[in-house]
Amino acid sequence: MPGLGAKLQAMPKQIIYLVLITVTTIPLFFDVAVPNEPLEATQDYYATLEQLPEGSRVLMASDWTGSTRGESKGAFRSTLNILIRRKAKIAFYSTADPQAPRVAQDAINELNAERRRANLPEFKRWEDWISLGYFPDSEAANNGIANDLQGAFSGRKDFPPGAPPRDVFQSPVLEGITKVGQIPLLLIVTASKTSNFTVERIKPDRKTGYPKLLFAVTGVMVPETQVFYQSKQIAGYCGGLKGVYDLEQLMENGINFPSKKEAVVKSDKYDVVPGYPSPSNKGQGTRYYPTLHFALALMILLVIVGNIGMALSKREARS
Amino acid sequence: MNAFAGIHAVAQMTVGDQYRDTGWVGIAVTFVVASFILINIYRARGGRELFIRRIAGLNAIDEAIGRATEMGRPVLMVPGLSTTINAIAVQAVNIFAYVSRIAARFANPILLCCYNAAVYTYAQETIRDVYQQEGLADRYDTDSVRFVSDRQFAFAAGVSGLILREQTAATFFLGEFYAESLIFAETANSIGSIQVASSTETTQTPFFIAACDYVLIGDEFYAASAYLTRKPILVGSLVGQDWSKLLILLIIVIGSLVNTFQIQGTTEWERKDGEWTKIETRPKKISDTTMSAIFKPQAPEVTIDRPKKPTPAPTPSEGGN
Amino acid sequence: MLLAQVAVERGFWSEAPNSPALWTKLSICLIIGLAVMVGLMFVPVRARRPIIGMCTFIAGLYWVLLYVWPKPIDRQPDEAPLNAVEGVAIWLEESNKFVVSFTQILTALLLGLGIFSLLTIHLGKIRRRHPDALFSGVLLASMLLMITFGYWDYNQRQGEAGALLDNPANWTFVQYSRDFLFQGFLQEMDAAMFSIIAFYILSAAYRAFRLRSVEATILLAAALLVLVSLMGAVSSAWDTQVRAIANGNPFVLNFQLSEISMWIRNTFQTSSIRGIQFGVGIGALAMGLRIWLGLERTGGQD
Amino acid sequence: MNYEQYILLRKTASVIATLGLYSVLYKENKFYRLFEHIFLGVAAGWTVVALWTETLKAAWWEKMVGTEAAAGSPATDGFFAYILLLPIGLMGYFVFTKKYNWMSRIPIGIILGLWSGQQVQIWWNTYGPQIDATLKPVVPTTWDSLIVPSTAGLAPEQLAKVQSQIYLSQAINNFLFVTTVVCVLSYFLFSFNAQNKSLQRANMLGRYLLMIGFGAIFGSTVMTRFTLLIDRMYFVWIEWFRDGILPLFTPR
Repeated sequence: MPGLGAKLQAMPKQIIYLVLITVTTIPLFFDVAVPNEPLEATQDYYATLEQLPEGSRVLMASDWTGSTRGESKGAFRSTLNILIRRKAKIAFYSTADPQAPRVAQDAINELNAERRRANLPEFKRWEDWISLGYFPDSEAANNGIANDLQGAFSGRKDFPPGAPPRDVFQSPVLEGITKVGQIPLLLIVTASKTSNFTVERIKPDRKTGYPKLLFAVTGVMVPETQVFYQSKQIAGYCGGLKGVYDLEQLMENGINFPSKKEAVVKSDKYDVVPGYPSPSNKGQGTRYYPTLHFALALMILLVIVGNIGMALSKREARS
Repeated sequence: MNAFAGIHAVAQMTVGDQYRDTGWVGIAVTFVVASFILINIYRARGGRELFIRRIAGLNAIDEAIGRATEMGRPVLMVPGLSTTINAIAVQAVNIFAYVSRIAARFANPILLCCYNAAVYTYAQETIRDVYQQEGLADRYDTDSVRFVSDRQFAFAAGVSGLILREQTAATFFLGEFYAESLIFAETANSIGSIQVASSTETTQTPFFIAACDYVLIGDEFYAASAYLTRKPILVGSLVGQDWSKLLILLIIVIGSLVNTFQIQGTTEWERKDGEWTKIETRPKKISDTTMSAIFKPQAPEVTIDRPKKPTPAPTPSEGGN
Repeated sequence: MLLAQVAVERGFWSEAPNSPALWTKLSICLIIGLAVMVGLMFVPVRARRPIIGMCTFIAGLYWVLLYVWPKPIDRQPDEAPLNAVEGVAIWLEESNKFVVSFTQILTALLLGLGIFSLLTIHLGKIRRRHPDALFSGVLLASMLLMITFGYWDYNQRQGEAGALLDNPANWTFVQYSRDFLFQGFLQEMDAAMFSIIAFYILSAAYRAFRLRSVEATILLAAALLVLVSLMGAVSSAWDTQVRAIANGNPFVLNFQLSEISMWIRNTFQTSSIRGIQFGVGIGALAMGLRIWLGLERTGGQD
Repeated sequence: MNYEQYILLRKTASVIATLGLYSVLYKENKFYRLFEHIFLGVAAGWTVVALWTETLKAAWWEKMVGTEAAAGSPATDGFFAYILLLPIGLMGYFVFTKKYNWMSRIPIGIILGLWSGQQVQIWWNTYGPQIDATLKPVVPTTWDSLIVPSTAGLAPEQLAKVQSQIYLSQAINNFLFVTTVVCVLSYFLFSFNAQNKSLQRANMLGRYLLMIGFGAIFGSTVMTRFTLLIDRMYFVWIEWFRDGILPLFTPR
């Protein structure tokens, strides 16, 4: 008959798993507002997007697939919503995974379906966005984009509405673009190291300058990305679920908006960055973040229990 | 004041862009490191005994195989998830060659699961060699080295399925591992099989540490083959690597001291495009130090006129534009 | 004119698409290649290692040269080289766009071996009436389906109406099947398998995170701190408290949970990762050198 | 069957597949085995598709034979020499032959050669900047304040002044940073007979500092892992069950 200590140290896995499932399920059915303070990195991310001149052309690497949709899709969707509001023209490409372009397009279609339902203008292929497809070997691809954007994207085609595919450089999105320096913003939504390759490769060019970099990364990548953010190599980043939640809150509340006094999110760094209150701001972040607390709490609890168990069985052994 | 005038002379030439200013330093260091490695390989070949410290994780390998033999259950090996064959995969397969050699002697079944066809080809070839050298070619089953999938999580599902069905007694995860590392480790743990693991992805090491019996951290992985086989070439190279690490160590220690003292006080000089220009006095920044001058080459802009290429005649296929 | 910029100048190595010249040169190359391959079948045993070594060395030499060979200064794309040195440098740079794809292509061409391995194993099981033969059958069937509808759908999207297929209204059973297999199974199972890690991470933490040794304790403490700081509710509560106590005193402000966890990350996490990476990098470089120069007696050969 | 119904059907399949894979958490069983094999099959199938559509077609075939001028897109020339990669690749397939299996080492050798050469090329570009970033000053440049004063509402030039200074607290952090790198690095010295106490201590310290780093990594990774599980649960319970299945049984 094992003592309590031993029991506490050897709870059957299946039970633990069941508890985890319940803990991550039940809170989903209630929407709880969690007090939260957007990280500075996320504020910079949002502000940079908001301060983007209307109608600018944007390069966006969509390097995520279904496996990390829990974090990446939320960031992708929110970022896209902001960019569409800024009337940005976006060229999507992927250097991480052959599936990524497909996944990104499906996500865009989903977004358009939502917009149709809300009878908002659609985010039109060829007019507003093009898909450059997948580029094997991230390092090489980023090298190409940095040194010779036209060469890197040459021969890529996309579809004008109802017409056969045409060269992407004839689309309103890339027309007349020859150097990466002509593009004000390069965004990466990634679940892998492609962001690191980009930072290493896209170097400032004395003549044309170079685009601001914004990363939306998974929680795993936060440590590495933080390094680039500190050294000011990137303008801001949206890290993990916390980042997504921050972003959604910023879309709702803005920064120092409507004024420094009444603002929900205050910052010395910015004057006033508007927010656009709307139910459509509530995305994966708002849905998942409360639940995350319970899961983390469960883990901490289990670790404590295990250690108590160890302590107890030590004592039992002594007596 | 302008300590780099001498080097700027290079800029008078039309070639050598990457050497300009202090650009040559990087190439120089690379060659120093390379020569450290080669010199020591040469020394070791000369029959000189070189010392390697004990690495716990590597002593575990023999123990693990021994255990598997006692239980008569297979040894499972995964050479990581490299997207094509590279030194990491080669290194892993080389260690596995050592493992399979022992396994072959004890007629112990092995399973080597590959994520990539090129790695699969290499492993297939290598392991067959091992069995042939041991004169046990008849014992070798080509299906024991297999390609599972090259989609990360399909691979994870397949391998953990194998672990559970084959009830492997010893499992080796060496190479590039990402998120799936924990799936393997926990599955293997759940059937009480000994695990020796190592990921060149630092971010995965903590999970192996949490779940595995023995973990090789960082470049203990690269030390492995030298440690196991004691081949002069490998041992020599390992010593060379140590020299190189010492070099980096010195650069860091000396460099940060130099920076510490150079950053005190104020300056009225600033480097712009590789030229020292006078500015109004300001407190020194880290970018004013010798070290940053060495590490951040910034060659001045020069224009060199070359004859233009003959422009290609428009071809019909281009519609003459 | 944009199109002119895209156009490549034609040398010995390139020909207009579908031109007889192209096909002739192409087939000649193929024949030569195959001839060499057949020729290699008859080389004596002792010549084999040198041949392999030579291939490896030349392949590596390209990148090393690209690195060390003096690059021309301030050269515009339309300028011709001044001297031989520049000529080589430019040749190296211009061949780069071909060489970068070699690894990719060769790896892809080898994939057949992987598929072959799958087929032999599972067909074998079926032939041997292995208890899992049924599952092997399932595997092969789903593979076949995915290939069929994958390519079918791909081809239809290449055509005139490709873009129309973005709208499900225009879908036929081809798109539905592709979508069902790709989205319904592949993508979702990817996500499912990835999310299983959460369970394992929990049980691993529960089993392993004991205050046994100094090391374990340190690891646990750091992990818990970061974990707690991720719980927005907790950390923001804590931080507001700290700010209340601090009322502006910058020293006290450092004790905000977010500050502490950032401090741990920036001071210890970044630095220890870096320390490891230096070692790993040199390890890779050394390994690379040994392979490149044929010093690495790979695998079984002793 | 309209699109919405199809989506529900698809989601149902996905949910069953998810449960199938999860069932391994209880124990290995036929249900898991079934979906494991479906997964492997579909994945392999997709690989074969992507092999052509994503890699060989664009990176090899179209470069080799060129592309005709299509509506508005210029023709590109064909670089026929690409075909030489085919025989090289074919050599890999000799691996199963008893006599010629050595030839499979040629394509492998070439890939490895390319990789090795690149190591030499990128080594400094990767680690040089990291070394540079490690050379942190470890003595403060000012003693006005021991820690970084709050920058709230400072004029730009004052802000710049504050940021250009190194305060005691920063100096200490820098010192810790450098020490960590040095100790960790010295921990990975294999060929030195660590008789002298100081080196042993450095190693020990290195190992402890490593553990702090690993702990932090563990913490920040956990968020992602749990989020992905939550996403799954949301998919099963909300997207499929609450919004998909329940409405079928609730009278409109």
